Amino acid sequence: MHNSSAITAITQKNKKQSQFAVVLRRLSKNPSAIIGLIVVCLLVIMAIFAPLIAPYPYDKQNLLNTRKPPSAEHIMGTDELGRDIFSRIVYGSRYSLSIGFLAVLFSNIIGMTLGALAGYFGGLVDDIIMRLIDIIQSIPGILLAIAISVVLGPGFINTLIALGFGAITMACRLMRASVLGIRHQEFLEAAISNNASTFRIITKHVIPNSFAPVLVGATMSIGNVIMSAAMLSFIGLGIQPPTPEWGAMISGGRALIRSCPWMVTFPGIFIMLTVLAFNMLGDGLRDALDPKLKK
Amino acid sequence: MGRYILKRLIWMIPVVLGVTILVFSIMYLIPGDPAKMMLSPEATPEEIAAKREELGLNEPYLVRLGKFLGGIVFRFDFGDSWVYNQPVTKELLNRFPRTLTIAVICIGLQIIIGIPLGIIAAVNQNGLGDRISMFIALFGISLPNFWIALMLILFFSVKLGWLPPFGIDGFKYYILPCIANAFPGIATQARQTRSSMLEVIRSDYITTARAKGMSELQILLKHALPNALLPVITIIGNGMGMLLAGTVVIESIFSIPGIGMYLVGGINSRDYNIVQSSVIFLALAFTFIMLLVDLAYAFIDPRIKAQFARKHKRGHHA
Amino acid sequence: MSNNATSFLEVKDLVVEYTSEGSVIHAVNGVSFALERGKTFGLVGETGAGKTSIAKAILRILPDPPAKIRNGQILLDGIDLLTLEEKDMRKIRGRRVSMIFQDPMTALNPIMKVGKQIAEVIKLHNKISNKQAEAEAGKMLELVGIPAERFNEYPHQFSGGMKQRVIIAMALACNPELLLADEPTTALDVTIQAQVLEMINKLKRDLNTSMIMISHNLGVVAEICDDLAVIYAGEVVELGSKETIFDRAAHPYTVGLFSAVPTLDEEKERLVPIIGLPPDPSNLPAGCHFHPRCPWADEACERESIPLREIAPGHFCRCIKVSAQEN
Amino acid sequence: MKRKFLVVFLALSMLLSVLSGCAKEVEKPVEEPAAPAATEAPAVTEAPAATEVPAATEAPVEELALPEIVSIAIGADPADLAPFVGMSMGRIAVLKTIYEYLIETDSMGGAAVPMIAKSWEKTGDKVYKITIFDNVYDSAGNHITAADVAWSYNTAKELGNLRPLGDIVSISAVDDVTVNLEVKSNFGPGGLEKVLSECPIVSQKAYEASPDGFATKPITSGPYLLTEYVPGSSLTFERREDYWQTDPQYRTLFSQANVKKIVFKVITEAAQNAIALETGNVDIAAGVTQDDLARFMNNPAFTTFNFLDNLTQNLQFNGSEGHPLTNKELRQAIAYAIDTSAMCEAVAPGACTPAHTIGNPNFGGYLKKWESEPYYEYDLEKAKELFAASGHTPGELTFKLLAQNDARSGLMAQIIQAQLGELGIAVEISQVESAVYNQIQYDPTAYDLLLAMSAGGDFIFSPWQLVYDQNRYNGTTSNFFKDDELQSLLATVSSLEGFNEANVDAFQQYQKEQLYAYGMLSFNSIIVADSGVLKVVRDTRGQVIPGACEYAADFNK
Repeated sequence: MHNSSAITAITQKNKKQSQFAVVLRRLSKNPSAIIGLIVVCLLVIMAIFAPLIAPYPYDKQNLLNTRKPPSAEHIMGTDELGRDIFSRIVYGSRYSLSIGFLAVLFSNIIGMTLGALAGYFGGLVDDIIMRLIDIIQSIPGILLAIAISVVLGPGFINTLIALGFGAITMACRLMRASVLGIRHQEFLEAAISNNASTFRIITKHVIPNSFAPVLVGATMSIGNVIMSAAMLSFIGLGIQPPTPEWGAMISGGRALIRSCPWMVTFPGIFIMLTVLAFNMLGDGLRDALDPKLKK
Repeated sequence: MGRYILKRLIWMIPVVLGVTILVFSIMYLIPGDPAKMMLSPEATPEEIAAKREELGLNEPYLVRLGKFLGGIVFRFDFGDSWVYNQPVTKELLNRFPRTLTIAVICIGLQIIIGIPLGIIAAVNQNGLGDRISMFIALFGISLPNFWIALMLILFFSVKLGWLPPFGIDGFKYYILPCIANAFPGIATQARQTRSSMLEVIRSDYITTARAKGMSELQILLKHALPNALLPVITIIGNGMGMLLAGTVVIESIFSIPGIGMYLVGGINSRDYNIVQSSVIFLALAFTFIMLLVDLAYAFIDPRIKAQFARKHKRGHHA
Repeated sequence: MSNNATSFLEVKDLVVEYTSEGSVIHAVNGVSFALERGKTFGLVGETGAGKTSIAKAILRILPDPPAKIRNGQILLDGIDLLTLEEKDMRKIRGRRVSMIFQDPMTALNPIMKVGKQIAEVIKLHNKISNKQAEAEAGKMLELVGIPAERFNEYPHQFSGGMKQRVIIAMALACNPELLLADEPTTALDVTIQAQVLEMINKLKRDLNTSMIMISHNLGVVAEICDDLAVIYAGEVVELGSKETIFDRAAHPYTVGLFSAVPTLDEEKERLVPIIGLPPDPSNLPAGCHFHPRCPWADEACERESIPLREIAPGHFCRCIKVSAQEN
Repeated sequence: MKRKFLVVFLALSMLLSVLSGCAKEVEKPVEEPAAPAATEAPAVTEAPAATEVPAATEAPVEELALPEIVSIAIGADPADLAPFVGMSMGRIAVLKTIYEYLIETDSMGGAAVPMIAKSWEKTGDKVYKITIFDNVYDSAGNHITAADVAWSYNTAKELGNLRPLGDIVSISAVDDVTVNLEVKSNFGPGGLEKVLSECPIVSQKAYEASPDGFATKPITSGPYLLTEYVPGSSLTFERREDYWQTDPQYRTLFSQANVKKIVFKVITEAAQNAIALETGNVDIAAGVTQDDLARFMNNPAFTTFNFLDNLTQNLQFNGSEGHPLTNKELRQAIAYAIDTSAMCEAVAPGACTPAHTIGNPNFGGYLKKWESEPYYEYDLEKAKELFAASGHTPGELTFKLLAQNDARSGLMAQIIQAQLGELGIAVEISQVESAVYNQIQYDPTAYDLLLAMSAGGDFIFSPWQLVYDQNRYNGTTSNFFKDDELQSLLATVSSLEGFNEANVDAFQQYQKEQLYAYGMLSFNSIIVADSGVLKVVRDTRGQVIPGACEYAADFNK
């Protein structure tokens, strides 16, 4: 009895092409995701147009005007070297955001590749890759970051690698799981039977189809990376001065938390805002991309 | 089941071995000479060379690695700390309980605060309770823990004088560090519980239970929660691993001599044995906890148990 | 039919709406029907027509939010279920009215022993000990053809058909007066479908249970039901006894459904599918909701909503074209 | 009242012994070090009076007045308490409370007083004779004899962790109380004292019986007994009632034992020091951050004690061959461009003093007059002139500035960066961990400018030696300059005969002109204590000796 399969066959047609639109529509209906997105956009704009927004150069010192509380001239006050904290925060968004984005990009490219290989080939390849991932994962992330950044020395790229390294495991696991999920689906088998090369199959079919969970994971981990960068700065590793990285600003001012709270509070607020925004956006994306969570 | 545990325990060997080699290599590559760190700044090159010889730093990579591994495998000896002049194992065992105490209390807080928060949020999905608890949770994740720690100290120790600001002289001393450290964990736990709970609440078997005439509370406790807890257990396991190490910052602020401080001190003074051993110790603890988590999983979820049984059978054929 | 005072169950003007992402989905739009004790009533229609919502509305287990019962009455022995206290409603669920769900794979709690799941409902509605409840549950398992020894097994150890038997056992455990069977065989293998159906039928007869059978499968309906309603876009478009509908299908949609079904006894040239898609329930077409797909439709059909009219005694149809043809 | 008197008495009696014991060996520099001079001057005349005070009547009064307990914050875990291992931040804070030495030096450039050694004298060329007390017992009751002294020195020398011991050729016991010491060369000013005050003396028997070589439970002859050590957290000491030195005349400043119980608490987060004081968790803390200090200064419940640090923060130029910084005008231009007083105010307001050499008044031989002489005070115009004279044009030079990764170094580096920017010199900051810093600071390719901290021993030539002594660093200064005249001036000033005002000044003028390294500033170390702490006593490394501090009668009651 084939009942109404003829009807349902027709209904499935439009499903695929409108998926992106559906995701966007669902996202737009989620107020907290929209707030997150707006904040992220504002931060990105702030980073791009930093020279136009910041009233002073970020490294402009005034040793006669140090540790001043917020005033009309310096709306967030000045630091130990008399630099304008607001300007430093504005410029700092460049470093904090790019560290976040790039470290996550770095870890996701490596993690996704490894995950795709592991999930696609299975067997020995899977075993080897996953054992490697197990090894990395069993060393707590922040310790790994500390050790690597000590080995590589300070600097932007090195900090980025140190922070990204630990995040590889999550991207790899997510990717592998979703590849395993779609591995036996028809379109893949069709591609395989069409004699497409393995590389082509992985890049054209496997990766795009497993992108959703990885994207969600990546959005969430940007916040974590920014936080870890602050933690590294806390220990005295990370980016070199006078780069106004937010974490470094906080940890530099933490001894002054009682006498000059503005030096810690404002960068703290911005870190919090950024992490919060990425988390809200990530939550929204997850809900929008997850067909199971359809209301 | 016993076979599975055994197999998992055996699997731990290559992982821990890998961790050992990885951390050993990192320490091998790390710049900074331990001999120089140990001697006074005025030490002559000859004195430094002699110290290096004494510490065995002049031997090639493989020889040093071999000796280190040999010590662990054959004598369960992680070597001596150069800075402390003490067997590392002894100091680790001294310090581990403190780090573990913090981690366990944090896990406890995560469970007793995070899970109910997540349940409240899920049950009132999109309601006021949901929004408030999730906002708290997001804040918990977004605040740097050292900032929380300093604020807690200022409020509870300086202003109110209720709790000691640092030290390890009793239970009271662990309250602030644990709260500061548990914040992100509570938040993660609440969010995970919520989403896992939401998924479960939408399941057909919850509707089935409802159709049976059960009250919402009965459904929540008997059907929803046990199912929702499965992914939550994983988070607890992962969180435990994170907490064990994440106490680095907290230990430093509260002057708690735990493994985290030991490790960071080891990195700073280039005391290789401390770093290597602490990381291996933490990795062992972490893999062991993950094993416990998997077993707990199997205990709760008969499907996983069945999988173990199947794997085991398949292992026989192979 | 609706004014039959002796009806065991009477659904009057039921309206169910879902709110999703800001838009309102009209799942059930003023459905009315009645069912006599011991009889089986069929609800037929495409997926998404609102059949399951009707059943869940009777048990009041629609997920709220997003679903809301906007209007209507559901009278069980003259008591309106929709106005009952939740506490009293719980006494009806599983005891007087129970339900068999569509997908046996997901309808059982995966981490609870099947026997326990059956015993749970027995314990809930009877003042007996756990032990007695478990013994009862074992009996129920036997009743649906599962050895009582499997009491302690978990759902994943059962096949689909067996799981559905467990669910049936659960539904019948308290000897309900009304059984709501929501596509009980859809998820099953064709070979199992007949067995399960037969079993439901037999148990229902033995226990003298009334039943609402929901299906998109006309074959199933034909086998079991006494009366049936054809549901389209949340509305009853045709209602009558099984014979009436099967022999004298009046509504163009019903006609379309029949011609989309291959039958063994009739040689048809080819199957004629109903053209087009079911309407978007959040944006139903004006007038007759079926008109965009209807071969008979003209302007009049778009103008205003069409009432359900009795075109023959006990045979109701929601079509302006039909009322002219018949009688 | 009586306590105060006792202190004066003790100070005087110590001085007396100094004069009798060793003054004859060390020819005092012409210029007395500033701090000790003040206390020493009147002492000479009053000394005889002081010795008349009968010690026996003092003792019981002292017992009654002793405060019960004092807690003091230390910034790092001492880790290993063993006597002969290397120095670390945590160790130097507690060693002087744990161990006793042959002699004690109470202040920099000041003379030594007997501790375990009763007297010492030069008996021949490069040969010294040390006589120890015959009643030295450790807390386990072991008699410490000359053999233990020789054994302690030999063991420490073999381990090679205590640098001054490298000068020893041999040390051996002659009898129970006499030790013979032979050294490589005759000592300069302070040389012998350094050797005698550096090695803890312990009983060989007790040490060898200890399972971990005193790493966690040292047994010593000191006035305090370590009763509990929680690594990384705290050390608790209790006053010994059976302390061997019963003759108050010989009881040194550090062995006063003015409190019954001492607890050192490890505080690793700087901001916690202030909190610990405010919450009463500690009574004395040295590491209070700059920004917390203001509150304590205005708070009558606390007393702040201001001391000048031994470290001079200085900027060293890379003088390897062919390096642009071998150009003197360029170095001087850089020095003129850096505003050290502004730097002081920014980095540590109120707790910082601009330097006039590498070294400061703490060191014996420092000349007050340098402070009124010009020392590259900030003058951008002059800097620009000199910069032009050096043959460079703005924008042409980029220098790498190597610094350690502590907060203050970071701030100083950034100020230097900004100020050299005014001159047209670009500066790249490279802040590294101390382990890496120690490794690469002697690598000529690692930096152009080095932000260094130099301390050294008791006398002013000591920090100079640390930077300029070309015998130490393969024939160049530590920053790769080669200068024979500098070396010969340094050799003169650091010799026993040559250490006088004229030579000290000659060296200062030469180094100031050449400016291989530019002394920028010294920080003050400010110790905050409960107002019941009347006087804070520190050792030559700047560490508080809690047992030697003076406490009010109602302290901690």
